[in-house]
Amino acid sequence: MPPSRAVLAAALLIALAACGTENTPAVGGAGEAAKPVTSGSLTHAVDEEPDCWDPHVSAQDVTSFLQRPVYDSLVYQTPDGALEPWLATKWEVSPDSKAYTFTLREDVVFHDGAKLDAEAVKANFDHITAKETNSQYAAGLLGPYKGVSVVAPNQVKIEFTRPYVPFLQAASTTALGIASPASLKAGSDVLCAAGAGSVGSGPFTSGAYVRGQERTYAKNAAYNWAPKDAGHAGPARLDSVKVRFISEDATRVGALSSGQVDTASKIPANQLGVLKANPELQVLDKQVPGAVNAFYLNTKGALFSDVKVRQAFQRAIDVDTLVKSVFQGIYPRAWSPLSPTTPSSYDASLENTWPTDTALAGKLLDEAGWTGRDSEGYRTKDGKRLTVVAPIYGEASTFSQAVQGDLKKSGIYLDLLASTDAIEIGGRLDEGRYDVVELSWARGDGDILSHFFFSDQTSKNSGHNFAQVTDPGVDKWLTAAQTAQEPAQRAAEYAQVQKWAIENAVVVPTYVDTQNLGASKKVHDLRLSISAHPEFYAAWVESP
Amino acid sequence: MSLVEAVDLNVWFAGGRVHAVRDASLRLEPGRCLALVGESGSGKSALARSLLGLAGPTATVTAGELRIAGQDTRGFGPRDWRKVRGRHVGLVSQDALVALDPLRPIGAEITESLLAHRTVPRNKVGERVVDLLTRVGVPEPEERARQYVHQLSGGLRQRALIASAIAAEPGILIADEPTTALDAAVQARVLALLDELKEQGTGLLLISHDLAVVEALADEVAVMRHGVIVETGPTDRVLDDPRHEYTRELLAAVPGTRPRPPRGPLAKGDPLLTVTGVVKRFGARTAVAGADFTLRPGETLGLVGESGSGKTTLARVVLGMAAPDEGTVLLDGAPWSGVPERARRSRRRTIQLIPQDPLSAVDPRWPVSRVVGEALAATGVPRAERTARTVLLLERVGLTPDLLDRRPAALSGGQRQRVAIARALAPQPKLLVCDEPVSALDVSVQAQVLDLLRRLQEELGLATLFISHDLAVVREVCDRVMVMKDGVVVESGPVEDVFAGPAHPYTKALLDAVPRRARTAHEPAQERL
Amino acid sequence: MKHTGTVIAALLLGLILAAAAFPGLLTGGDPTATDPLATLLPPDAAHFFGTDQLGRDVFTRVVYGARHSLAIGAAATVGGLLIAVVWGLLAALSGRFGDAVLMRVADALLALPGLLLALLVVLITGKGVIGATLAVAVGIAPGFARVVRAQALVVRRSGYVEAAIGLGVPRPLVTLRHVLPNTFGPLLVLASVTLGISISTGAALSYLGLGAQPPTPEWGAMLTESQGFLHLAWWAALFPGLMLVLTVIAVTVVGRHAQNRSEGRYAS
Amino acid sequence: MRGVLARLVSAALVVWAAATCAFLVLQLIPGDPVYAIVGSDALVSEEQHERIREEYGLDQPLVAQYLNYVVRLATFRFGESYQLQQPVSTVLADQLWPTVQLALAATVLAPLLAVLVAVATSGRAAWPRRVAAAVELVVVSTPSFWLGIMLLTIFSFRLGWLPVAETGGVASLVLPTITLALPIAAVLTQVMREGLLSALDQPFAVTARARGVPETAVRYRHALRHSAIPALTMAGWFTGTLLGGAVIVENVFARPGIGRITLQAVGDRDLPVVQGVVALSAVVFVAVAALIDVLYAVVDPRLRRRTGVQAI
Repeated sequence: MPPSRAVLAAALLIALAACGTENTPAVGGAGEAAKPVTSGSLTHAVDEEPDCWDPHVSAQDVTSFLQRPVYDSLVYQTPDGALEPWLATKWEVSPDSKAYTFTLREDVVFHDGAKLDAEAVKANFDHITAKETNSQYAAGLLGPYKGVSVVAPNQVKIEFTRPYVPFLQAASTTALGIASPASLKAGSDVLCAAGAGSVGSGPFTSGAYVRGQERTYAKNAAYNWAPKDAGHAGPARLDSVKVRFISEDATRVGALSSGQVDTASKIPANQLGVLKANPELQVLDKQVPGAVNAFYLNTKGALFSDVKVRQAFQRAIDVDTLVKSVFQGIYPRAWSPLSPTTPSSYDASLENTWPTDTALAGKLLDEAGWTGRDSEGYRTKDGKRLTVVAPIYGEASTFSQAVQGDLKKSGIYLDLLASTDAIEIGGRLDEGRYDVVELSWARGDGDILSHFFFSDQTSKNSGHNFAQVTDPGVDKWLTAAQTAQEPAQRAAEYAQVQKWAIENAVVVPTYVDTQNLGASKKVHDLRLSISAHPEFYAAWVESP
Repeated sequence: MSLVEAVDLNVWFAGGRVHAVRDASLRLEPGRCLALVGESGSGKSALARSLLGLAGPTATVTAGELRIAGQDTRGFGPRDWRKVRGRHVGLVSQDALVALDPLRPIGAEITESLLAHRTVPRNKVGERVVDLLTRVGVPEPEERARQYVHQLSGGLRQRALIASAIAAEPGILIADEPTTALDAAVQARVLALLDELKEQGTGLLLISHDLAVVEALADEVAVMRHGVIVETGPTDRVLDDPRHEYTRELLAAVPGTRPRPPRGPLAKGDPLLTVTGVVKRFGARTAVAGADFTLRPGETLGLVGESGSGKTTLARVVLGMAAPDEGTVLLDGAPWSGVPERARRSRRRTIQLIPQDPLSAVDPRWPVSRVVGEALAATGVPRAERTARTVLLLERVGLTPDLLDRRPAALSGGQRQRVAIARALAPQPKLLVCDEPVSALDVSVQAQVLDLLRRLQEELGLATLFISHDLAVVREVCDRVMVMKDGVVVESGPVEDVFAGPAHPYTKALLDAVPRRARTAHEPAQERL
Repeated sequence: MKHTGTVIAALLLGLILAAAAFPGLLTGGDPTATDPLATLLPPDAAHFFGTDQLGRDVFTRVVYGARHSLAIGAAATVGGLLIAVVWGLLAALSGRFGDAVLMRVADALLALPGLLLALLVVLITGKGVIGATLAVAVGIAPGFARVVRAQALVVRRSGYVEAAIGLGVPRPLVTLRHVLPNTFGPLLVLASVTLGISISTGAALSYLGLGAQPPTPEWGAMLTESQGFLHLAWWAALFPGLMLVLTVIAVTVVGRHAQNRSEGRYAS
Repeated sequence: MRGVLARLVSAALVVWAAATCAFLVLQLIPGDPVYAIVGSDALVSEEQHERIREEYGLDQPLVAQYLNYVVRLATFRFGESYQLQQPVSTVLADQLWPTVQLALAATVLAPLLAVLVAVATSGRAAWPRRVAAAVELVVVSTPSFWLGIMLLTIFSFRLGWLPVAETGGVASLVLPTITLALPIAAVLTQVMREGLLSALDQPFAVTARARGVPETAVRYRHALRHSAIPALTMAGWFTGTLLGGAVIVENVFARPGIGRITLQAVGDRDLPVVQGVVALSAVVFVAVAALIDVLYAVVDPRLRRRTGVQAI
């Protein structure tokens, strides 16, 4: 599975900022009578497996999640989204938002015995930005990166060429996690291979790894630098963690039901009922902040350059019914390209402003000249079928197929070109040979909007502007939001962008991605991080 | 006491739909040999197998009386029969190469016989195997016992098979075509061994289609046809004075037993075919090592030798199907070898082949009319005339026009061979090459086809190269004969001279191996000539 | 009756062929029509085989699936056969060198598992029905090519070909008249037996996501989709697979019958 | 000695030819392989594309790439996986064991089943044969992916007897092994039974019966060994089915292994891995062919070179 899955599959990135009013889901919270056990092991099942395990290289969400126990970051972000010190005890932001100076803890020891200092942090940033690293994501997170310098043995400064407010959140991600400087010299083979090659300062050390099967972690007994709100202090409670790779949904759920694993992520919505009915299991869910699952319409393509056709597509889909059916009423329907849980940026005024209206859609299509019908009932114009080409990396999801079925009723053929072949999909996206792209992208900051709508963020140019928006107004709003440090001001700018995107029908938001975690009731104090992945640090398992 | 006493024995197959043996009665005494004679399908093997309880899983056997070694076997179960087999009745079948398990050393096969009835204590088995092999005349028995069937020569194999059959000292030995697969010379020695066993008191039930073998071994003969024993009696009486019509037919059909027809003076004139110093090699092996001969119009040349002697290779060179490595072939005075196929094509009609196996010689998808039609077309007969010409050709080879639309699979072996002959005649050749033309056919059919060939030869004045391993047949149809051994022509000359006074030891050995009756039968014919 | 099994198989095959040719006769539904309100319903009177995760009628999809699954198998068999005939005849009729080269290539390809070979082809063609069909065709071609060559050599050395040459019939004519038809006949029989395997392999490629793509109602692809909710809706996995098995059985039984007939086992 | 050498040379030729085919096939793939390396993720610049092209030698002329490939092949290096950024040999070595486990288990199970069923149904009575033949037909006609899915549904999801996913234990090997072995066993049974029945019809079986040897002994002592010969002929097919079957079975049961990595590599166009798998399976095929030749000689003395001398 190439890293690009992260782009087109519903990819989740560690997000910055708070999740608003959402409660932090956790299994067996403090109210329980059971007393934590400081031993034992936990087995977790995930649906995918990193291709390369170096978080500095990989763009896969799963890499970030599975390397989190091994690598600590400078900044910690609580499940509620607040930022707090971790490897850095404090930081200073220059008034122009162009320079960040971190002061480091002095008691941190990497798994290989090396001590954390400013040189070590510099080595990490140098590694991320080195050309040989071929970083597919971490370097991109650094945005307008200028350089890193050691200010003092325990102080390090990172500078940018222009104001870059989103950096602090980026610094909390595993992608910018701090590895032992010695381990970085081992070369990409070793770093990508996990196992002994992954050396960080986290609460767990990297254990054995069998590709396609499982990876293990062992407790780091020396760990004593957990962030304040980690829910626990000192060494991790679990002696070991084992992660198993089970890509088949049914099998993963089966493994959980039969007790082969203690916890499992990515529980498909249609299986939640089964799990909830099981008295030995519990389910946690959490709405993911950032860009919701949405169709981005290629405004430079032959079909969707016509705003009427875009609006027809936007109104033809019965989003409410489909989301309710496919996700069993668990995922909320989306009205804006941003998730409601994205802090200080969601524009709630968009809700219910563009309800499904197939009659209107039909009228718009008629006006655009799509008046004919072919033998299968699809609309045609000049004998050509109304085909909407949708490249999909990986497999077409049930939801995509449901949309496909729904659009057929309006005479629109949604051609789902599903492939794991990056050559084909990558080429298509770069060359603009598509009509829509469906994806979600989690980030706890409204800045995610610039990835999708800023004019220079084209696919060919490292961005995700699949709608190919080139609007000076949008660019202006987004730049203003990146520079402003005042949340309310940023929110106002982002609201403009959201409104513009919906009104011009460059995007059709569908549902708010929701992470579902199934767990045995024997598992306690396992909580979902800001990015909705389980944090193993504080968790413990009742001994049988 | 008789070893076998069967009265009104019946064998049915396929749930009673096929009545293979009807009311057969026979008796076998110790030290005597009873021969069952008949063509394939006459029921002789079914009858013999039923004496072992091995008529087959679909067979039903009933008998008024069936006593073997004194035991009434009616109502025997598998376990009872097992005690009879090997211990009281031994079986020697046709080809030891397949009748002995090819994956086991012959010693193991003989041991199996010994252990099946525990006639010998286990620790003496090895010794006994060597004894048995010695007794049947296998040299170096200890070493042979460790060898596999494929490592033994045909004669030794058959001896080993006999050794395994007599290992548990059965009083009765059923020999089912015991020498058919063997070359003539080896055949005689195996017959001698069987004769010796008979002398020692074994009762021998011989099954054979070869009357010469029967005469050499049997004391009594039973002739079978369609499951019925039509005639029984002492061997000499039955063979010399057959009483049943069918017996007479059978005897008349045996090649070589018939009078040699009068032949004209040896042909004169320019040679049709001249073969000079022909050598043909396949890799390191030399198949033909220098053959020289000529063939004149109307002349029949016999080419004799055992399999692998190079006969067929020489025939292919003559036919222009294989190029000689050395030497030349002239056809009608013009070079036939060493010229491009294009130059040969128009002349090919001059020389035609009559193959051994007529089934593979005709396209299985084509009806007779097309098979012959292709030959006519190839020699330029206009389409309109082809059907009429085909009918004429079929009549000439003794076939009726109603066969025109039949495909090869729907013809009998004899009919197929006649079609092949008709095809060969279609281009009006001057020379026929007959490669074992009758050896794939039943005895009675053999005679008819040979008659046909001889008649055609006379009517059309064809020159013939006649290849055969059967001396009797050669003697019957040829003017001159060439004997080949290991690719070398060891002797050649007029048939009478060669047969009367063979010069080469190999020719002598070949002639000696021909059973007595076949030889003696010719005496009167010679006189009549 | 002697061939009861064959008769049943032939009837079944007829029914499947009818479904492939005129699916509308057996079902009035649309195989790709979704119904968000009727997902994963168990079999009942309205939906004989239940519905899938998108509320599509499994029975309708199974009926329409016959067309796609049979088409891939049949087209692949014919394609493989054509490749093999050209390949095998070229080898048998070209000289020693050409024969050696062509057969070594076949050997090399035979050294790879058929499925791997098919995967390689899909790499080039890209996934989809056409890619999968070609892949299956190429997968069976080397084996067939060997059979064609062997058969052609047997025919070429047979008595009737020699007889034709002995009559002075030009070689190209002999090839056309005798070698080609007598090589092709047994191959057709082999093909009828291989058809079942081709259908099965085509479905396997679709199952692996390389053949027919959703929402195409192809049996293998339907199985892939159904695997995500196996324990919720057994019917979505059972019926497409069952039809696939029945089809392969029917094709195999009828094919074997043809083979036996052509080998004359029923002659007497 | 010369025989061994010739064998090695021809084996190397087959591997080389297969690898060359794979190389040529992969050249025919349309599109820029750099995308396969970096993925379609756009966080990689044009300039980086060029550097990657250089790094993987994709900027060199085709002939140079091919020679490079052959040299690497000869030294058992297959280059670096585009996706996993690890040497292909390491990737394959890591994945080999689970597949070998599965293949070995199936290799033991299939012939065992085949022998048992074939012997049990080659008796006089026709009905066990009919029943077995019908079962075999059904099994052979059942695609292994569906067989696997059904076994999984019944034994893991419904009955809960066996684990639904790979656990590393023996229990998780049961269903995959059955899925892989059953179709092979069915075909082998057919072949062996046919072999047995034809061997039992051979004259040597009649001879053995005529010695008074019991029917079962005829079957075990004589016929079984003969039926092994046609079964051995199936070995090439057998190997191919094992490897091809591994692709399917590993995917159905979510097991790690060569089959899984192969499908993934094909889907991702991870060409070095595909080439590695092709070379690996060619080597396996050649090795199996050599092993089978040895087995032939063990079973059938007629095929033993040294003993082929005629002794008169």
